[in-house]
Amino acid sequence: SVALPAAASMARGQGTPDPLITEVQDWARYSGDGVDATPYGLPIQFESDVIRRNVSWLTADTISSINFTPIHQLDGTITPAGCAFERHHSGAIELAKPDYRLMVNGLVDRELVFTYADLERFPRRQGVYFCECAANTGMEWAGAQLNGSQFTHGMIHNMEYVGVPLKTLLAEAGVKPEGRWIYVEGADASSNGRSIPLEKAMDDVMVAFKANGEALRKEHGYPARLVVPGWEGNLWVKWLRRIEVTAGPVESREETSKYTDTLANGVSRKWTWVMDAKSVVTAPSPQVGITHGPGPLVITGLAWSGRGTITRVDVSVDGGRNWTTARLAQPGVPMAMTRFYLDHLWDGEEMLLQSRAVDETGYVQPTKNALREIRGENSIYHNNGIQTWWIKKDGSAENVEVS
Amino acid sequence: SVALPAAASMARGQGTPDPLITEVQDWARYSGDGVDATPYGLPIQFESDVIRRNVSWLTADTISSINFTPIHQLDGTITPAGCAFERHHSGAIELAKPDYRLMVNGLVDRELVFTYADLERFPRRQGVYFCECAANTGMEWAGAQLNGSQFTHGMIHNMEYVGVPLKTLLAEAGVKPEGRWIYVEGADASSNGRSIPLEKAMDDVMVAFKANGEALRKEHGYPARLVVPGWEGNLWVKWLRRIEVTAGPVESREETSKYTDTLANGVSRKWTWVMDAKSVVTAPSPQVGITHGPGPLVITGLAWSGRGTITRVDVSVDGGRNWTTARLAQPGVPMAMTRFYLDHLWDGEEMLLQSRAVDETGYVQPTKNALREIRGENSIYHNNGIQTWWIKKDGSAENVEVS
Amino acid sequence: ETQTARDSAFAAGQPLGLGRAALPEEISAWNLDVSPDGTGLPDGSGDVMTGEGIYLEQCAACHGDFAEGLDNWPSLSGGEGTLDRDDPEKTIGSFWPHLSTVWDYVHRSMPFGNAQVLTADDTYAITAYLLYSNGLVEDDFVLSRDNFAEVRLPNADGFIEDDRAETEYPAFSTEPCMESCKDSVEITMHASVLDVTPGNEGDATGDAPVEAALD
Amino acid sequence: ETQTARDSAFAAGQPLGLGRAALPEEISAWNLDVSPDGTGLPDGSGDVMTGEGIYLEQCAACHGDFAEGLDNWPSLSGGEGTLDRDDPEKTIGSFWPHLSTVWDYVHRSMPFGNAQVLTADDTYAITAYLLYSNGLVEDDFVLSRDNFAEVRLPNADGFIEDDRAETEYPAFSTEPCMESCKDSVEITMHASVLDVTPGNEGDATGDAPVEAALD
Ligand code: HEC
Ligand code: HEC
Ligand SMILES: [Ca+2]
Ligand SMILES: [Ca+2]
Ligand SMILES: [Ca+2]
Ligand SMILES: [Ca+2]
Ligand SMILES: [Ca+2]
Ligand SMILES: [Ca+2]
Ligand SMILES: [Co+2]
Ligand SMILES: [Co+2]
Repeated sequence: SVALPAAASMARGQGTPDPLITEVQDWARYSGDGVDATPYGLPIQFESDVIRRNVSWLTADTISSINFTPIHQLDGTITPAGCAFERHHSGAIELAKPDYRLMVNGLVDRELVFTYADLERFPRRQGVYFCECAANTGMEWAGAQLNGSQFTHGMIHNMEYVGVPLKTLLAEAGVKPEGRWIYVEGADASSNGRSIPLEKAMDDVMVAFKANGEALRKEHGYPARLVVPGWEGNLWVKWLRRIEVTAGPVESREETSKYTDTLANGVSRKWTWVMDAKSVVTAPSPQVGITHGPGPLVITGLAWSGRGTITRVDVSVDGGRNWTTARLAQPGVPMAMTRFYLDHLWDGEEMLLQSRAVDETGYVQPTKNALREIRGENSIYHNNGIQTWWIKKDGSAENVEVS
Repeated sequence: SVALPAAASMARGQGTPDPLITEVQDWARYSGDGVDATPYGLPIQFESDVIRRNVSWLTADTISSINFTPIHQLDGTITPAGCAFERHHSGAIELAKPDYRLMVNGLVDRELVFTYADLERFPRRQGVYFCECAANTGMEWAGAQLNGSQFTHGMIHNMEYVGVPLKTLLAEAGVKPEGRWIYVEGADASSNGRSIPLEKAMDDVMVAFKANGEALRKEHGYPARLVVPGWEGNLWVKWLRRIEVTAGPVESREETSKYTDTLANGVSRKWTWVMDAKSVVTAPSPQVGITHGPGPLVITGLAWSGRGTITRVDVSVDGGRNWTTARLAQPGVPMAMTRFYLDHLWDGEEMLLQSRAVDETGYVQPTKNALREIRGENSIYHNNGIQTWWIKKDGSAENVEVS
Repeated sequence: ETQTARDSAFAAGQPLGLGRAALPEEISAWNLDVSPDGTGLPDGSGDVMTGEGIYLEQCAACHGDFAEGLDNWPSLSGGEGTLDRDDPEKTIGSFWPHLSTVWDYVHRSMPFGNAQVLTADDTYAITAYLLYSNGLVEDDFVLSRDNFAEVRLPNADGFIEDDRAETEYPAFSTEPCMESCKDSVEITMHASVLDVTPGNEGDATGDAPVEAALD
Repeated sequence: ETQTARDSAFAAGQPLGLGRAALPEEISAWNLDVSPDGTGLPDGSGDVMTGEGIYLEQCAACHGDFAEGLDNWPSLSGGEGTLDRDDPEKTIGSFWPHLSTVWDYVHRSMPFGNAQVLTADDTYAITAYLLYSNGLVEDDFVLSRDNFAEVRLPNADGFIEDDRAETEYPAFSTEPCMESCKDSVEITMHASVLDVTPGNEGDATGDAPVEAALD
């Protein structure tokens, strides 16, 4: 038998027998719940803190607002629909399938109306994709602000979608040669609309009706939403009711007043659709301190890129002086989240924890300062800079920035 | 513009304008739910029929019983935890993380006790795997019996698991050379235990604590269960409390009285762990008739193999006379579910719908009669024969067997 | 026969004949978007004073009497010259490139909580008032489809197309440093909202809003 | 230094020093499984008559007075000679290969709803009674660790190891037929439980149990 690290002998010191083992517990004696107890189940009561949370001062009210996925408590890559973040502009609406209509109009040979039942008759496809709000990490542009990965990076989810390729629906209507863009719009009162170049529309965009196996949740666009792989969440129109083929972009409110990125000189970038490679250490992090003291520690996080697959994630425990390439839990999936792990022996000293994603294009996630040098501090959107968590000796953590 | 199929001109006949379009609906005018409405969400009320269901006459009571995943209503490959089937032998127990203990004992250098917090400190891995009860489709051995893919094939789910490789925990304890098997046991009152050869234990078995991103649900073994890729669900011990390294199998009740397969001559196979390649058309099927009449029809289903990846699925609409290779939604994933689609133009005539899975070993899912020829009708478990749905002219469907 | 039909319809990307023709009344009901060149504008007109009346009744409670904003609700006027400063104030006058966006958004998305009910005339009038409150027209201004294209918003030229491919991707695609990448590392900033970790009530109530990025 | 420690501990599959030593009392509390050769059996003994008393009190309500089963609850005796017939009746006497399994299962999993409370003596006695009710011992039989190995259950040789690799995989791994695979196809059987499609109450109440595979 092999020699154990120092911590081991301490932790394994003899004590008194644990009554949780030596005494027959109620759950080992009496019956639990039968198979008719929860036809559709929820998480166990002990996990009641694993929920979406909103930050009340971010917006004037909760109807046009956002909440955050508890990424700090999740693992793997799939986001459960129940706690996948929501962003509404006029609240989550309740739209029954029999009441659902999808119109395709504009520069097409045949302007059409589909029912939900029609949608289910087209050939389907399936894919896992992340949906990230362009404003994710937006509160951090001017400096460290929110204390937890849920709040700094939680405007994202990653689900397995099933739906009809948009190009199939467009082929059904027949796109005219003058058609160069599409305009997509939701059935809610915000009538949230965005313009998308036809090239993307004919590539991988889909009209999805299932997420993680089941019907889309109400708050994610039931019965049908757009899935725009790799592109900002605002384009993923929920409760999709209309697709118009147009010659040019509509330049609607969501693509002019919002979702444009103002540079330091006051000029603003528009049409910044793609989400660049990004990563974050989800735990340990401010909401998930280290409670076990020195020794083996799993450092884990998520990485994603709107430009393809994540090929590598590096982790630094010293604020970016030295980096170790982390283990990807599985090979990267294009425009989907990748889980990474760094198995670390923590010496109990302070750490400045960072992660840095690399995608298949060779793009390396930049520092926040490198982004600021180019964009200034007023971009609001597309903050994909490297995040730093200051882990203190007591295992607690804080959101900081470093030189 | 191109000529349309006959059905099209009918369906597109002019009518009166649809008030759902021409009148401003309430959901397009007033606000929906805010982002604080559902910190952890559930499916929309219209999907309240997408639930696990049990069949009361199958067992004496619901405490040691099973319910069925509504696979006929799902799509994609991920099973939502909320409606993933349950099998308990003494009900689903409520075991809090602080009360959780995992013992490793027997033929090891160091007999150990781990807390839940300890488990989270070991290097983790991630994988999507199907978990199929060996009794899935067991009620169909003597002939077509239950009328719906949920009931004939719903003792299965497919989730993304995260946990600690069992070999890591065994290495921590140090397996002695005499150790050839492990015995695994749950914390519930059934103390459900099974023996597993060490070779499998050291291969891909894991002690999982997350499924589909979040903590395991209570009914799936919170806070930790065994994941035994490709092998029958009974081995996937829930509320795992003990792993013993042994020289031989314990031959416990779950591996002698149950989960053995009696052949026609009265001799029973034991240690039939692996789940052979299998598939089923989930829709259309008895619970999901065709409501739209002739024309485009999506035929879809699931395929899986405990011996590796699904490489191909064939579909027949004429009871196995002729076969068409279906489209796999994504390339097969080892020991995980694969979704298949056949885009079909239904002529409105009767169909005898079948699917036939092929896995990477070249194994081809057999007919039920081919299985019966070898095993007889009393095997109870491991019925992976080809399923037939009789689709009638009115679109309704029935579970049948064919010559 | 089925097989042949499937081959021709599915393989060649031909239409499947699903759905039905959209009727003209249906298209008019939903095809409401207005483009920068005025495409999509309906008949009608409205003047500043009429617009002020409707605005005060339907909008001012949230956006302020002179569109200057209220509490956390968006301001629709003011902010000129702030785009290149810290925390720019982005309004119709200071930021928006196209008047069409104002007309379209107000018509389809406002008033918040009671949307998609404003008439074309209402919307012309409110839009005229919003131009006026931004100091872009006089109080006798009347807006209609005919003069719509003449109105140019101050920041019309303030936008460029996404240029990350040129300005960022080359710089961010070099082989990253792995060892001794810096001499020293200092903490330069601490989280300004420390008490964000919430209880179980699902609402992280922090201190003052330091940067309310989402308004 | 950290890096070195990590390399040595994680890379070589060395123990990480997590967990603590299991104490002897703890191991005895949970290491209760009994193997076919009797490994795991504790001290103690019990006779048929004592067993009958406990059985009638704690077990008979479900399994019947003579272990013959009741309603849908499992029968524990009878069924001899049914294994090669349709619907075999599988009991301790007709099917189970090892007595250890009876002792172990009764001790750890029964009585259903109040498990893991039987003493070793109770369990020896009940097991003796179950042998008796299966006609395998006389009514004066006393069971203990010492004579445990002498008891052989009738179906001890009734099991073979999984032989699918030889008996099935070759036959089921040939290139499948794709066209005109049969001359004709007839429906040979219809679903016997047609009304299984349930309402929303989550319980598919069908007719009579045709095959209750899960008991
Ligand atoms: C109950 C509060 C409320 C009322 C009343 C209201 N608004 Fe708004 N308005 C909002 C909110 C909230 C937003 C932001 C919505 C979003 O971002 O999804 C907004 C956004 C806007 C914007 C876009 C601002 C920007 O910077 O992008 C305009 C223009 C606007 N409103 C005009 C109006 C007009 C005109 C009316 C009356 C006809 C009106 N609003 C009535 C709350 C209100
Ligand atoms: C409340 C009803 C109930 C009582 C009381 C009860 N049992 Fe059981 N018994 C069951 C059920 C239900 C099962 C099947 C459990 C399962 O499959 O998970 C079972 C299974 C068994 C089996 C295994 C049967 C097989 O074929 O695999 C044995 C042996 C057994 N019981 C013995 C006993 C003994 C001995 C007692 C009393 C000490 C007892 N039971 C008390 C309900 C009961
Ligand atoms: Ca239009
Ligand atoms: Ca503002
Ligand atoms: Ca600022
Ligand atoms: Ca043992
Ligand atoms: Ca029986
Ligand atoms: Ca039978
Ligand atoms: Co953008
Ligand atoms: Co088996």
